[in-house]
Amino acid sequence: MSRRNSVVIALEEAAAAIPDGAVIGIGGFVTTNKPMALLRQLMRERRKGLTVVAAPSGLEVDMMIALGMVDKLITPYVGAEAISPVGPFHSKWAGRTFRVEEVDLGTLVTCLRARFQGVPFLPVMGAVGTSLPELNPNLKWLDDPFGGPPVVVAAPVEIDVAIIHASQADRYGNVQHRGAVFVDNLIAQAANKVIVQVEKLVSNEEIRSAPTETTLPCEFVDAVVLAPYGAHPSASQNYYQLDEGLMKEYLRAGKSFLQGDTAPLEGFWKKYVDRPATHCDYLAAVGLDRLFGLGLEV
Amino acid sequence: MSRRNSVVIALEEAAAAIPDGAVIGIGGFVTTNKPMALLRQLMRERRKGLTVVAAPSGLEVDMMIALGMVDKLITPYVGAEAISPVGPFHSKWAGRTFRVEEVDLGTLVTCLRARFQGVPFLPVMGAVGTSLPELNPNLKWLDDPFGGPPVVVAAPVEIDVAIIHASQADRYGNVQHRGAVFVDNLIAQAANKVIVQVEKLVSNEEIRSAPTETTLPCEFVDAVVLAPYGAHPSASQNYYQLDEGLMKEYLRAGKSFLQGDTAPLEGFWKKYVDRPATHCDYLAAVGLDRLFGLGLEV
Amino acid sequence: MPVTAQELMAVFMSRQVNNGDYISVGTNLPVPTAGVLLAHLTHAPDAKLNILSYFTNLTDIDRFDDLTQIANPRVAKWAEAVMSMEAMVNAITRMDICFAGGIQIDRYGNTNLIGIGSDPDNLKFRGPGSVGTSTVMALVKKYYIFTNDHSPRTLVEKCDFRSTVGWDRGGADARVKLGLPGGGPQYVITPKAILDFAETTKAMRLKYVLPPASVEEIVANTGFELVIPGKIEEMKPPTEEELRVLRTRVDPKGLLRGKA
Amino acid sequence: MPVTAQELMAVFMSRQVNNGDYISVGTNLPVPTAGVLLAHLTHAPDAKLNILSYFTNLTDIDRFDDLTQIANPRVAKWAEAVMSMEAMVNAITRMDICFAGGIQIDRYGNTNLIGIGSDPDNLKFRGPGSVGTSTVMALVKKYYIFTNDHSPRTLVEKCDFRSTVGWDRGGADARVKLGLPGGGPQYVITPKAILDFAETTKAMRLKYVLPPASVEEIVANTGFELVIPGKIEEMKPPTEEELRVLRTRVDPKGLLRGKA
Repeated sequence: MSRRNSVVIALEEAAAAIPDGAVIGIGGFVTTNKPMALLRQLMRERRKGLTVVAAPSGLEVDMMIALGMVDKLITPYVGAEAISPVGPFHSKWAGRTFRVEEVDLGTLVTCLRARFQGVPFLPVMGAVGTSLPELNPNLKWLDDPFGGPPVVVAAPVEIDVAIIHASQADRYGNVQHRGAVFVDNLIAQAANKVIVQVEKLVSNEEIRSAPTETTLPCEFVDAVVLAPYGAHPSASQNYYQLDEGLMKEYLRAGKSFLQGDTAPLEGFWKKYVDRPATHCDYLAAVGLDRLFGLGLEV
Repeated sequence: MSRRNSVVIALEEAAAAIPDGAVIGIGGFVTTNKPMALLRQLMRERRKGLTVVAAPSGLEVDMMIALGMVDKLITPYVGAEAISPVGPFHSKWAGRTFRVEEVDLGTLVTCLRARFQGVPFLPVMGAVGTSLPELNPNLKWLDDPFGGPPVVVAAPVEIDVAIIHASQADRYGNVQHRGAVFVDNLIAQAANKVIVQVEKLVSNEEIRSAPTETTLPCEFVDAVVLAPYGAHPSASQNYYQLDEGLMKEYLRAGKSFLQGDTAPLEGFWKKYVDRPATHCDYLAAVGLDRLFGLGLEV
Repeated sequence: MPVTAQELMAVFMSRQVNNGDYISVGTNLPVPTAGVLLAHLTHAPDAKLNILSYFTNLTDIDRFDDLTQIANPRVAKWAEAVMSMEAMVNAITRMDICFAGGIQIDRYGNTNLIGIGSDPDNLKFRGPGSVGTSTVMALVKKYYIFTNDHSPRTLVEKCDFRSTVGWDRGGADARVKLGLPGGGPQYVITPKAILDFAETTKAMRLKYVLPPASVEEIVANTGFELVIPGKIEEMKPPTEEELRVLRTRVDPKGLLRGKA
Repeated sequence: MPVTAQELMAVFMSRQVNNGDYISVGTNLPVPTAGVLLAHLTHAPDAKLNILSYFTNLTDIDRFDDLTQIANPRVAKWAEAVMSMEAMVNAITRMDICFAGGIQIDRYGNTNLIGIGSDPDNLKFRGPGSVGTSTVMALVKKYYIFTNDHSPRTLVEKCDFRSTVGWDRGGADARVKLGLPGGGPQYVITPKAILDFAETTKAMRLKYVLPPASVEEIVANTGFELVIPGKIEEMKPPTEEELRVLRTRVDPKGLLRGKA
């Protein structure tokens, strides 16, 4: 009998599957479950010309803009809620040039659905009467064959590689979020390749003991990367809270940069992106004391 | 502080909310999780003129056809798999006249989605090139504004009352299937009123201890009916297997009826529908020994 | 202590909630959140509160320690159900109440979270993005527009861009003509006033003045001509019970009283 | 014991499966199910088997006791994931292999599960319904048509109704012209023959004769003119390993050997 294969790979190998110019899908939600370990590897390697398709985004997208990695952005939000309603690179974009295809969450969901449902378009009521059709070439007006007013329809958005953070997976790629799945399942289904970083690898038996908790069956997952604390500084469901301090450190550096003082931001990249050669080096740079302090309250 | 209200009601009260001529949505899947206790009450009361919107159906729809309750049928399947690929009332419909709006599962899902997404139509690739657009007035051809070939689009299907069987619920209407949800979530979301019958009532604390198991949050549920063994003779996930014997008893009676011998079918209605005044009377008529014998193997 | 404008805003919101309503509580909107919680702890124990991906019931909670942090994954501990965003998008047509913010809000309740400027490729200020608002406000049964800034900068004659459509270019049938299923914006809630929309024109109209603001101040700080009724009614003051629950359970730290 | 036609059908199916394929195993199709399980237990341990609402891995199972009952909720005990039907419909474009049955199958692989007759309101025979086939066969990367009845009643010139479209009215670009993303039907598997579709016309063509049937018998029992190649190749017989796994683990009770 032949054996079932493992899909667990190293973080560096996973990042190597994402070339310059790729369309990447980023999972998570604002400041929770962001696949930061994988994204930091892409930042370290200064991947260029990316199209970013993302669920409501946190400061990771702001950072990628700051590093000049983004050519096109399709996301309904970039910010960190109360910590920072908009990121520093919102301000006139600091000279970074890239295109934005405006979507709200409903429109994004519709574009992803059109992709994996194999249909050429889907109507989206949320775009009717708004500026979205003027600001997004994927949206067009269409008459209703059943006699109602015209509607806006959205074309499919295809993703080359989806990058997702979750709680746990087995070696075959059965992934469990142990909490909300957010838009991760749709981003995965719209993608040609899906990489999931997890806090913990578990046995197939553990997955089978709670199959209704499986949020991405192995069918949807091409590779799994073990990355404990891999969502830091965003929160990881059931594992740790967001690191508000580190986010504010970035915000201060970004704001200084926009005011002409580039040193703090350069220091930030050096300390958290470029000097740590590996994910574990990054965690050491942050400090384990600090990481452990982010443990969830009861 | 005011108290939260219970939505648990009696089976008879739930059935009374479904008038003649209603559009009902039936959950479950072929021979599993069919809301038989509620449907038997409707059969007992010989509800007339119903439009039935159903996930792949088992013999319950065949029975409702036999009793002359159905005016219009929208379901991708009626049968009992290996036990009976088609039900007795498929054969020339035995003189029962009603309309069929042909759908496959993908088309049905699309019609339900159009309803709760608030869009006037949704494309459905499954209908392209098939006979479905000729056989279903809810389907129309439409040009693709992005330049591809024309597609078939489906109009929303609205349901007055959804009838669903699940494993458990709390008194506030938080429902857990403890297994597959099938199409039940979509049928519920497309319905103006949702009634769920359950094997077991559990505490709100038990629901909260496993919130990811909640398949229909109380938002989607208007009434809960306690009906242990309520899916019989279909299977109930985690509770009991289907009663093949009773299904075959019905099939024999139906086939005799079609061959001119009406007595067996009349006997079947008398024994299992009309004589038992309540759900518990029905269970007694089937026999508790028999019911307990359907317990799931390990 | 006298009742603050923010407390009045919360009390007004609370009174819009019917028992059993399905409500999505947005993130980083502490005043509407306080209003919804106040309703939930008084007359609406059956309200279904959707926060992020969680359906929660919060009536058993004694007091809330941080209104700015209600909408974070920590609410998972109160969850009765966890939904995917896809399921939540599917559910918007069932939703009774939601809230929309805006960096610009126009006379007909259209709002803008996209940005300020005329050239979309070179905005003067880039907004946070539409988040979920475009689709939610198209479909939800009724919604409320909320802003912390009652000024001509926010309340503008015309939005530079529209992330949500309210009453479009006016008229009671504006949304029907667009085919939008949702009921549209009902009120605009600011620190100076509660505003509604005139029945036939759907132009924004002053309903209540929130002290210490005055009609003159409100008119001067609105970037378009508000409809001012001949006689402006006064908002029924908070009841003793409303104020007690608001101050001791919903907002014990006094965020709405300028303390937190 | 000699290899039966049904065993050959299963072995043929097994060889169509690549390791890693995502396959939906339909209900009440024991022969294709046997084929998929045979592949899974030999060369395709990474196949992703979707049965009803469950994603399963069955490589650890020693032997299957009932091939007619594989596709029932009891498979939940082998589940790694449980999916809603909505999620499964969303996933069809990713699916590699599925099977379509038909009460009628025409020359271009269009199939009918709707009914027999000309008047849809007064059918001579009412079929079971399209089940999931219309949408799955529009989208799945490739599919196989399966029937237990190789006769002119099933293999017809033209279906009375179409529940799935195969190669429409023929031609290699038939599906592209319709805009269907899926790869279309690859083979028709009957107890008498394995049939494929000619490259340019996409008309059904005899590929393998399954003993004891003969070419003449197949032609006589097909309701339209089959394409018959000049030289008909023979299907590579089952290997010892295939037959051993099929008979001892997949079908120990001998359903495919006429025993069950």
